[in-house]
Amino acid sequence: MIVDIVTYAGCLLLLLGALFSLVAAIGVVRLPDLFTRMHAASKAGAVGGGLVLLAVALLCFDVGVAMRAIVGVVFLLLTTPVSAHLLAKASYRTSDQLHLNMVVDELKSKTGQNHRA
Amino acid sequence: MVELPPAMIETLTSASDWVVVLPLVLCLMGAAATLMLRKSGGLTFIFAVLIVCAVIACEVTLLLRVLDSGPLSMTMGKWLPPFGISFAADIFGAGFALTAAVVTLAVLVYAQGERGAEDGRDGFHSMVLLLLAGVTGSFLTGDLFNLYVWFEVMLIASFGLIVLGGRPAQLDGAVKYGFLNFLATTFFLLALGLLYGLLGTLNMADIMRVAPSANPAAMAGVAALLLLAFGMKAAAFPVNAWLPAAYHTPPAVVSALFAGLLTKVGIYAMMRALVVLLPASRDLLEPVLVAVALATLLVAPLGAIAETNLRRAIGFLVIGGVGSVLVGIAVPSLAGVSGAGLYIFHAILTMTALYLVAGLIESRTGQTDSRHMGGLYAASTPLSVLFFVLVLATAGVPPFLGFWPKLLLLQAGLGEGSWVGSLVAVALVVNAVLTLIAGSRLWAHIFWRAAPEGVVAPAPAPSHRGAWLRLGATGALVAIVVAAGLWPNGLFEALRFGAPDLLDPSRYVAAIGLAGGAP
Amino acid sequence: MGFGMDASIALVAIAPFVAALLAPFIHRLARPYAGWVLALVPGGIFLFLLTLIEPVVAGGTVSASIGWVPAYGLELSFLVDGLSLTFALTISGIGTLIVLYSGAYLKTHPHLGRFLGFLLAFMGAMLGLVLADNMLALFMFWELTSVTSFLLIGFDHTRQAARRGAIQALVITNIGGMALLVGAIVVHHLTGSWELSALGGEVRGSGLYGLVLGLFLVAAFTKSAQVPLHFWLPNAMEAPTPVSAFLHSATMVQGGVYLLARTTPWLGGTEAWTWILVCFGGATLLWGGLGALRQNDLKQMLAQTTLASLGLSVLLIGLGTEAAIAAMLLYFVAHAFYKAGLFMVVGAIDHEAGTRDITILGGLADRMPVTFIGAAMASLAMIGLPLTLGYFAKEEMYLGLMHWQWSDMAVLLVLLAGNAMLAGVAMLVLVRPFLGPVLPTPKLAHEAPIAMLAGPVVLGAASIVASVMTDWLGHTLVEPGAAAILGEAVSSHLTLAINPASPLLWLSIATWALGYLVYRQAAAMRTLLRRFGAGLGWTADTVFDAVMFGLIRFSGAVTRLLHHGRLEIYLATVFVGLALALIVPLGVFNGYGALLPNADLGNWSAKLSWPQLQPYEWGVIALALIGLGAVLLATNRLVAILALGIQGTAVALIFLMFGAPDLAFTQFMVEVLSVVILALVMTRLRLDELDQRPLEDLARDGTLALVCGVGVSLLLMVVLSGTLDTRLSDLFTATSVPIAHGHNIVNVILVDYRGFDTLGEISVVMAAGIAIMALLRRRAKPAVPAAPAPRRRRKAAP
Amino acid sequence: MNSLIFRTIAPLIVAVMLVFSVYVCLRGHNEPGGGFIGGLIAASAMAILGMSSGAAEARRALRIDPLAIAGFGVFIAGFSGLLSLFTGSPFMTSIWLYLELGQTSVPLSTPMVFDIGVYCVVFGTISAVALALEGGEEEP
Amino acid sequence: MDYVLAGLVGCFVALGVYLLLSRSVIRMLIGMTILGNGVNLLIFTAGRLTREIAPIVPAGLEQPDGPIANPLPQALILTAIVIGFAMFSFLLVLAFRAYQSLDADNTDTMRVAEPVNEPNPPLSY
Amino acid sequence: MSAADILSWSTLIALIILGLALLISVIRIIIGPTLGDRVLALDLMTVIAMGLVGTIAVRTGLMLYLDIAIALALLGFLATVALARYILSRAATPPDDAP
Repeated sequence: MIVDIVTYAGCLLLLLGALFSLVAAIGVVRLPDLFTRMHAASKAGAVGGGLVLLAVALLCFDVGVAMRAIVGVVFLLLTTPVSAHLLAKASYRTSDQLHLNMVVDELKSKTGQNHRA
Repeated sequence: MVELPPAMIETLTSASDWVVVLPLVLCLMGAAATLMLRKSGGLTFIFAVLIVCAVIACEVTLLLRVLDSGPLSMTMGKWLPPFGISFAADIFGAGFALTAAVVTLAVLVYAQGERGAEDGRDGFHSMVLLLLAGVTGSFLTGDLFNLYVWFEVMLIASFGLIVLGGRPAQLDGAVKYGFLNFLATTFFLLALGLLYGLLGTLNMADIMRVAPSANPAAMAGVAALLLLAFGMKAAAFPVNAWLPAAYHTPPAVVSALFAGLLTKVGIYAMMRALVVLLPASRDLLEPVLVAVALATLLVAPLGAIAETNLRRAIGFLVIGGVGSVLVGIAVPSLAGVSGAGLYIFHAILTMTALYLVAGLIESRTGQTDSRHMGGLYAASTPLSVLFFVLVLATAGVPPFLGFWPKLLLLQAGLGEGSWVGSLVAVALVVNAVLTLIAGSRLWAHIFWRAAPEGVVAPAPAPSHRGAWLRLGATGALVAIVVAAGLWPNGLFEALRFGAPDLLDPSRYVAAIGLAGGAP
Repeated sequence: MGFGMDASIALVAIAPFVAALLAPFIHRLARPYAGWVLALVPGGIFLFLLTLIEPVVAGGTVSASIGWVPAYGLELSFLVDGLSLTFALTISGIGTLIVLYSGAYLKTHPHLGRFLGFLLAFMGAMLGLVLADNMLALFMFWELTSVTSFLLIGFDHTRQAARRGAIQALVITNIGGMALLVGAIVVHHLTGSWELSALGGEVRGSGLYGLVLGLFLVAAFTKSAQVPLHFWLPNAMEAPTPVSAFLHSATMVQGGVYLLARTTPWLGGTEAWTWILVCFGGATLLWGGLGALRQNDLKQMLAQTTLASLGLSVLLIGLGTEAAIAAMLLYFVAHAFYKAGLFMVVGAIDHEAGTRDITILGGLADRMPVTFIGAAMASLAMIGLPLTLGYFAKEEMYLGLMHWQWSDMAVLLVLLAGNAMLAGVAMLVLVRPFLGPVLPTPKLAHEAPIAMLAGPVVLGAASIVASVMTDWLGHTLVEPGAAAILGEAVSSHLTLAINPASPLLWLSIATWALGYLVYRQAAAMRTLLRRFGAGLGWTADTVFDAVMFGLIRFSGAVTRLLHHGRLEIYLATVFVGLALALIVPLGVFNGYGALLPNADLGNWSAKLSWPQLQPYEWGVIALALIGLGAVLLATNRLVAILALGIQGTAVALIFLMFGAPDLAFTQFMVEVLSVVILALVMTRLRLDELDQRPLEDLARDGTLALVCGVGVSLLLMVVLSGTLDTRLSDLFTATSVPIAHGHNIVNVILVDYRGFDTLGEISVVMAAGIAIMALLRRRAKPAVPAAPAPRRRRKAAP
Repeated sequence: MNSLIFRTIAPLIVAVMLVFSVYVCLRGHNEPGGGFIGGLIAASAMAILGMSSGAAEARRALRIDPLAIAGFGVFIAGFSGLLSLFTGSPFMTSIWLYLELGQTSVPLSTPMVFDIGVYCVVFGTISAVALALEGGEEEP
Repeated sequence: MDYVLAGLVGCFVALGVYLLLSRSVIRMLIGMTILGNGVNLLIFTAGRLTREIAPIVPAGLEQPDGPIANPLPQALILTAIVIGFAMFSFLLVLAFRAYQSLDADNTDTMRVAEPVNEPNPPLSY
Repeated sequence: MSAADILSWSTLIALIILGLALLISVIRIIIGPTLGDRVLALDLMTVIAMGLVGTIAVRTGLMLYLDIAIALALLGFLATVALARYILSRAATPPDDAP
């Protein structure tokens, strides 16, 4: 019985994760500029991937594997922001086309225009 | 439960059987060790020489054993063939491996003379040992996929060697060399995949057993792919472009090593694959083989005549030699395969020596182009003798080594009694004459002619230790060429003993000892 | 003959080579006497050969044989019979004199040792050639004579003419050598033997007789300089005079004549043989005679007469009658004696007077009396006066034609004309330089040293002595020699008595008379012949140049065409090969039938039915295709890199879906690392990523690529239509856990069953590391500006 | 890449990756993984270290010349095959030893040594290449 | 499904060949990689496909309890992937160095080893 | 419907959704327009692929695939960092391939 419940929960997480991933993908395609897309990718994407891994942890019925899955989730959550940050920083420095809708350029005051190519 | 007998060899392996595999392992581990030692000064050279000497010792033992009792094999990991990887030495494999090691030793000594102050920091010695490992493995392996692996070892080691020094021409040559050769091994892999899909096995002896029952059309396709792949490795016309594009660019020692080893491995692999493994498919491909042999024989010496860059010209002579071996594959009678085998032996020694002499010439004149050379005849007797002997040996003039394989191949062509055979024989003759023309022109321009206007006369003979090392290494190779040409009886004994194994590989198969008995 | 004889005959062939190797050192040690010391070798050989006369005359042959390549059935066998002994004695005898002569002639030359070495090596080769009974041994010595001759002709190597002469001689004689080799192999196939003495009539009777004959004739004609392959011989006169005297008159060029004589028993006697030999011999005789009259250089005159003499010998062998053969033998010895003598005389004149031009020499007899005596003896022999060997030779050859048939008459006329021209030239050579008024010469002439005089005098004297001892001559020279050629006993009938009733005498007198006429009209004829030559515009010699240069130009064109240095075309060639290898065998040998096992459309579509793939599997395949498409259409490098990542990921997913986790794992890793390395390298590379190929190239490359792709697919499908033999995998699966203690079968294969592959694989990885390091090592240095390679950029098609 | 966030977090990530790589390598005989994959992961860790704190720093952290590690890998891989010389069997015949440590028995085998050799080769080579490309300078 | 993959292999090979024929060295490298992937897939397919069952013997068992994917081609491909990666790295660095010192990324303009317009061989002896 | 059926169906659906997501994210890689967009999309693709691998692990019951997923997460990071670095260094050199 408990097995069934865990299975259902796992399935739910799995589907949810898949949906998050899909949303992230759609967001990356649909959103207007790099930095907004980055939101979609790094947030929804990480959540989607993490949920799938959690689902695996639930569905495997094995402590060792579950531990590994959870380590994977932690790791994902650790790396995604860093990579997003680096990418954003790099893109900001070089970007030739920040979106026109951008109202405030907070970094500009800190780093100055001269950092941009 | 699993029964063990069909899976593993149950008899004890005598330690003396290890001579089949030791040369290769010694080279690999030697390369690894020199790599670890590479920052410890001049040690690497001594170490590498010791390793190669040990390899030679093993291979002499191996050759004696093969001559004594026929092909010798060892299957790795105690797994019965075809489950494990077999190494098997027949007379050709063992003989060529030995020759390759001897040549490598000469090249190492020469290189020490040339590089002098430069130690092994750039990994030169490791790469030479790896190259030798690849070559030895290719000569001795009894498994097709394993052959692919050793091909790649050889290839990547040659990549490393060809760029040593990094002059622009070298890089250009290396790009051509790299792409075309890597492509060749990729084709080989492609053929291997298809072959596995058809036959379900990779062991050469096993392939001989099951190939006759496979779909002949698909087998012909695979054989054609193998022909293409090995033809590229061997620099057969028309897929030989990488050789003249690259061989003259690296330092002369490297050219010498390449000329002696690389194409020979390719052509030997072709001989093994087509004559021994897939004779039925070879018969289907015979017109192609004949055409390729003819074209290679006729076109290559033209290049040697046309080229003024000394080492490029020699590169074309190397290709011409490949054409000669192709004759043996196109006309695989006993005389044909014997001649091809003997030619490979001859070419390993002669072509290496020729490039080493070219290196000596270049360092004496300071030029690479024969248009700007001259006056060496008066300036250097030893160099003149070496070059002259080698040119004659290449052209197949008796009593030097090159004559004997030419004789056997001519006999094979004429003994055929068909117009194809006669055509091949005529091409061999034309090749010999053209080669002689090319050689004599080079001789006249570089040696006889006085140094042309505006070019400094050859430097006086240097007499430091490096110069003697270089001359000695080259001279030793030439001495072998002369001695083997004057007293070829031992070679013919070996051929009489070993060449029939190529046409009727039953002894070879028996030596490997397949699970489930011989075919 | 026992072991002793075997060894000594082998020594005859080998000793000169040993002496040749030692010559430079001997020269260094015994500088002024090097010639004298080294002459001991040929002298000793000559004396040894003299001891063989007795057994040979007694009707026997002396044979010797040492094992050479027994595994191939080759013996280094020698046969001494009348023919080879005659040649060998001549070679070693004249060789002795020539070595002496050279020692003096090149006394001050720094490379005299080298020269004597070549000369001795040549002599060894020549002795081997005439003594060998084995065809391959004969071929080997034959080629050695060519090679040594090459070195000797080019001895004066800084002059282009010498180099040209050397290369010309080498190439022409090598062609002949190859013909000889092929001929020998064919004969071996026909008879199963390499031994000349074992051959009988089987060659003449076989269908390949024409081929064999042609090959041997080409060999002989190139060596003996028969028209139209004669032109190398005059050019070979670029060699120092002793070489001309020895190689290019007395010995090497006679190699072809020897070969013809040697092969007469089993190759000769047919209609074709006679006709070809007589025609070419006659043509050469006349051509050489006329050629000699054209020259004013003494050496060139002699060279041309050598041509004529060779033609004469060939003609005589072609006639093949007893008298003709006897004449040939006598003529060979006579010619060797007088021609070598004359060359040595000319050398002496050149050496002492500084010129060889016949028009500016005169009156040397007073200053060089001994030379004059030598010259006189030689010239008289050449004219064919009684009391010289030349006389008998001439008598015998006329005798052979006394049959009063029209063909014989024609030949007789040719002989008469030829001999007359030779006689005329002989008179010129004797009279012009030595008699008449004294003309000033570049050097003040005086008598040559004794070593240079020994040759002409000894040879002249020998010629006279031999001609007096007619019986001895007949028994020791003519009878055994002719017997060896004709294969039957021959009786000689030489006599000194002059019979006025014989037409022979009148023929001789006619020869002399005509010869005198030629001598009187020499200047006029020279002018006439030169005008004729100029009118002709070309000679075989210029044709050789044209052919050589044509060959070089052709080679250049072919090589530039094939090796243009453009990688894309090299690659295209390779891919054409790939396409052919994939498509043709399937089509030719199977008609693509394997693809349609039952030629049944229903079955066909069932085979490709859709439901076998899950939707997400289609998705992954679509991903792979999208990745490929993206790579194809990428317009900048980052997109290409990323697209590469896409298809790599897709491949990894395919591996994953079909049960290959290890592969998928590795593929992911490698893909990511590839992207990383690409990104690292790309930061330093700025690449023009636009495809620059013009449209037609795109179409061509695309077609080629499509064919390759389709070919691979087809071949793979054919392979898949069979069943796979999974013995290997089955055993691995069964034994992985129990024996190899591993649950991951793939990994067990990698480290155990096929661990050896992996050992090679890690070597590849390590080697790649070293190679990349080697590449990156020199990066600190500023890049050397590349050679001014024109940056040829094609415009992209619109 | 002078990003504080990256530099701070990189050592942590590198450590995790190195541990993971050893784990993947050692269990390769029974589950997906093995020396090659392990080596690749470890080399990726070195690449990240190189990118975050510079090639020179990474080399210093590694202490040993990466190519020498590769050489060592080939050496012990070959050596593990040579061991079977003493058992009278052909090259690369596996030898298994079970070490009894208390209750559990730890298997020691030549294939394992071999796999470690593979790990070293891949790690050494790829690190060397990545660091060389990263550093722009020649190895010290 | 084997046949579908066979078709896919053809696509890989075709694109690889097409890119290798382009003159840009980097494109050629990418083509090489794709060709290599195609060949790996070919070996995989030639060893016949089995869906999702990895060749791993479950813990505790002596032998797998059902059909598994063919392990041998997987091992071969693994070797080939590694070798291909090593080659790719080398060629990439080589291309980079060639670009640096030859100032050319296009094979059309890489003509140092075999120079353009070489003079004809001398017509002399 | 049993739990097993549910599991089977939901993994299938998840696989399909993830496959779709994969394809969609690829669009961004291809259309760009900036380098950053593409790298971002590749990063996302790696994460989705990781999800796909995890789902396959669940579907087949072979947990050994999980490690691949974890490694993918690690390496996806590496790729993104390397590419970000690449973008940065491009800033130093004039762009030659901006669309």
